Amino acid sequence: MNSNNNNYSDIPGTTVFDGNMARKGFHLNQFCMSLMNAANRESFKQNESAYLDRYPLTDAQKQAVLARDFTQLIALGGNIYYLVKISSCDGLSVAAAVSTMTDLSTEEYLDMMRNGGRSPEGNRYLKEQQ
Amino acid sequence: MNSNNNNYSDIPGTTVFDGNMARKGFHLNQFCMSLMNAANRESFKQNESAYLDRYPLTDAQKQAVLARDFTQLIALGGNIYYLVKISSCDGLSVAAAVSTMTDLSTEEYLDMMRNGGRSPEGNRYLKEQQ
Amino acid sequence: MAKIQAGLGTSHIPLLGRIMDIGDSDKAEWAPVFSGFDFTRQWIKEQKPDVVILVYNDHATTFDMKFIPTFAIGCAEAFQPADEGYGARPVPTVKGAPELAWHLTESLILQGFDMTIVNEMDVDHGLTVPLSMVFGEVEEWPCRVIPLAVNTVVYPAPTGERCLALGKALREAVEQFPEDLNVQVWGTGGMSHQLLGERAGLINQPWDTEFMDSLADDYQRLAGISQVEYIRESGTEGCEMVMWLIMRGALKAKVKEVHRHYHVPVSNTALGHIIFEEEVSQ
Amino acid sequence: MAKIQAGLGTSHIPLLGRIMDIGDSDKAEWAPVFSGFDFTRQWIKEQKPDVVILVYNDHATTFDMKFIPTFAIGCAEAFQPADEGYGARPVPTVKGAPELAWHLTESLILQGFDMTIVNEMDVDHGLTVPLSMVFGEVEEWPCRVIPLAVNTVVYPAPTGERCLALGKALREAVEQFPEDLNVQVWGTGGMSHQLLGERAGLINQPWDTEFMDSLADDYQRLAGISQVEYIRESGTEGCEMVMWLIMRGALKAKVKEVHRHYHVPVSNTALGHIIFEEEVSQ
Ligand SMILES: [Fe+3]
Ligand SMILES: [Fe+3]
Repeated sequence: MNSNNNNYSDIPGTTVFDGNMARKGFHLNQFCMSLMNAANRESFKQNESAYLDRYPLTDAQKQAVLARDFTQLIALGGNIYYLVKISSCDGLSVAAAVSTMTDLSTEEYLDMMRNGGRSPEGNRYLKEQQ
Repeated sequence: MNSNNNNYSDIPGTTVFDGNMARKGFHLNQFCMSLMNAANRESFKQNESAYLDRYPLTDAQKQAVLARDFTQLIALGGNIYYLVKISSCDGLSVAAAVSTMTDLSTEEYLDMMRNGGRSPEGNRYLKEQQ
Repeated sequence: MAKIQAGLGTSHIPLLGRIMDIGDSDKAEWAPVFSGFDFTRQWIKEQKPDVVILVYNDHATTFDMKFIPTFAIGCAEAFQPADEGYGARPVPTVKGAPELAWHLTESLILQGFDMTIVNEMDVDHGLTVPLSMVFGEVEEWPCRVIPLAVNTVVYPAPTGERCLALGKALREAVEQFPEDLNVQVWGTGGMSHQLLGERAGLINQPWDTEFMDSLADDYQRLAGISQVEYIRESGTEGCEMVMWLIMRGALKAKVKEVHRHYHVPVSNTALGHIIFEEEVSQ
Repeated sequence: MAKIQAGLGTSHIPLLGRIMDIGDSDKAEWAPVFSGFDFTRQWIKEQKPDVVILVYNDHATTFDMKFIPTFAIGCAEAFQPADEGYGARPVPTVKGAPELAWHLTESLILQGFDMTIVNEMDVDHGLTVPLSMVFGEVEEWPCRVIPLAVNTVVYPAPTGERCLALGKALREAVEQFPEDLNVQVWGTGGMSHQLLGERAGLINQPWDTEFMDSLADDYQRLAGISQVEYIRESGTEGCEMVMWLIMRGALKAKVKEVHRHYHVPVSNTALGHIIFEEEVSQ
């Protein structure tokens, strides 16, 4: 899966944060940025929906934040460095947040990493996966 | 007069806003920038000294702001695009503020401008003025 | 494909925006200034640009002393006229051209220009006054605008050579954009002026005239003028002229000057305005 | 005169800062990671750099989506470690070198690099983790630091060629600074990692090894690697390696590799570290 339409759109399981994604995700990412502030994190935790309404997000973006659906958030223009501000707020490690986008559980993901990570073999081109 | 120490320091009556000036004037210019906000302008007008104390300015910078001494403000690191935010706050035109740095009155300055401005002749090099 | 066939240079003097905004631009005393744009307002109706890449400098409005980008390109959907201290100018919202702007950004960075990408900003008189001078009083700006902000406030500004090269790279990038768009590049700022010090009020008419005379054909020489020479000859703010070189760089080697206007003074500044057209190959 | 005689590349993995900050870096499980910096901590005591030009990328900390500079240079007197969401790292304030930084800025802009000048910013793990890895736990950082932030978050990052050229221009500029200063350039970031998508966790050890093998002598080839190739081969975040090329560009053509360290994984990332020295002509 990826959300790009460019000369990098043939890379499997990868969305490049380019201008198209940046346009889609501008407000989503600025919302994430606001979580760098402790008082904002508090307000967000107290009432997530109300807090999200402060930002002109699409409904799909709001739902994806509430559901912590990182795959969807990436597709809707979120950038991972911004999105981890949500998972940090939840007390999750980056690895835990990242693993949810794969087809592995967090434990399986961490195991894969300990064993040298995901191999690039077969993972460079979409056509390799067909 | 100028406050620079570089290959443009031989230009009479001219201070180039370079790194040295920018370092000197950082807080002074950020104070000026704050006057872009109407509420801040109100606070400043109500008690100029108290407002200035919010910024880590030198005493000389504070005095020069209170005195609207633009020549001194330039020497202390002020940049003219920032400084005019003080004179706008006072309801002065840019030309009126600018004229105070010359040896002309505002009327004389405006007259000079109507007559084609200040000639560069004799105004290119300090040595021409000795 | 998108194309560039004309460019325009003009001062962006705040007082002129003010005069238009208070409804004084028809007054006889301002005729010598505004009449020089009569040709332009007719010309732009025939040209009908879809997008203007508007090169200007921010005057301590959006950028303060924290971050000072040398070249910043506006990729937002829209840009609001800035409140520069007495309320925002009562002019229309500036609509951006984000698809083209992002295309240009990508191309420029890959061509080796170190752009600052801007996704949200207000635009000051440097951008809105040229729009007013060229389009007059309108309900909507009749084209989309890509703001290209150049640092000329903090020394050093980018060199003339660099600005000329940026113009060339912009043309390359525009010509690779697949949509049929009529794009213009406007260089704004200048001409001679100095807003500070005992030397304030400096105006160098021969210098300004020589600059406009040389811009069509002898622009390589102009690109070699250092900022120190600009300051010495045409005042501390005279170096805004490098922004006209971005416009010139975006045009073909051969251009035709179809209009020129020069007036001294407008408040502290010499007003200059020029229009170039390329010959259109059929 | 100021001089550059050594450079260093290292990953800037946030977890390693965290481990040091909670006092766990001596634990046996982390020995394979930290032991690779034993040499470095001795070496840096002998080198005693006065100033480090620390090339890193900001990770949505100081720069948000509003302004995204391609190259930003920190000219402030000091930089505070940033609060990245769980309080600032308990490490010393980073002291700047504003005179040298402004000198570099002026020189780089005149050499045609379109720097964004930064007079105030907080610095994130990209900058403070390399300081911790190299200097260990200290009361004060033993040198001054000029942050040089490179955009690698939004596509496109500057090209490898551009980064190499920036390194060369930095050297030129440093060598023109009149004060006797021992300056180092550190390139940080990388190595292979991908933090998003189904392909998250990608690590390409042969690619990383090949990169480190080539950096001393075959760096021109490395400079030709496109961002798309970095992404394909070493993950979306793998393109941070262009920052090592700035370091390499700042060194002479002939360098000696005096140390290398590679470990997989640290959390999601391959850790790489290298040290180059120039031969000092007496
Ligand atoms: Fe201007
Ligand atoms: Fe990083």
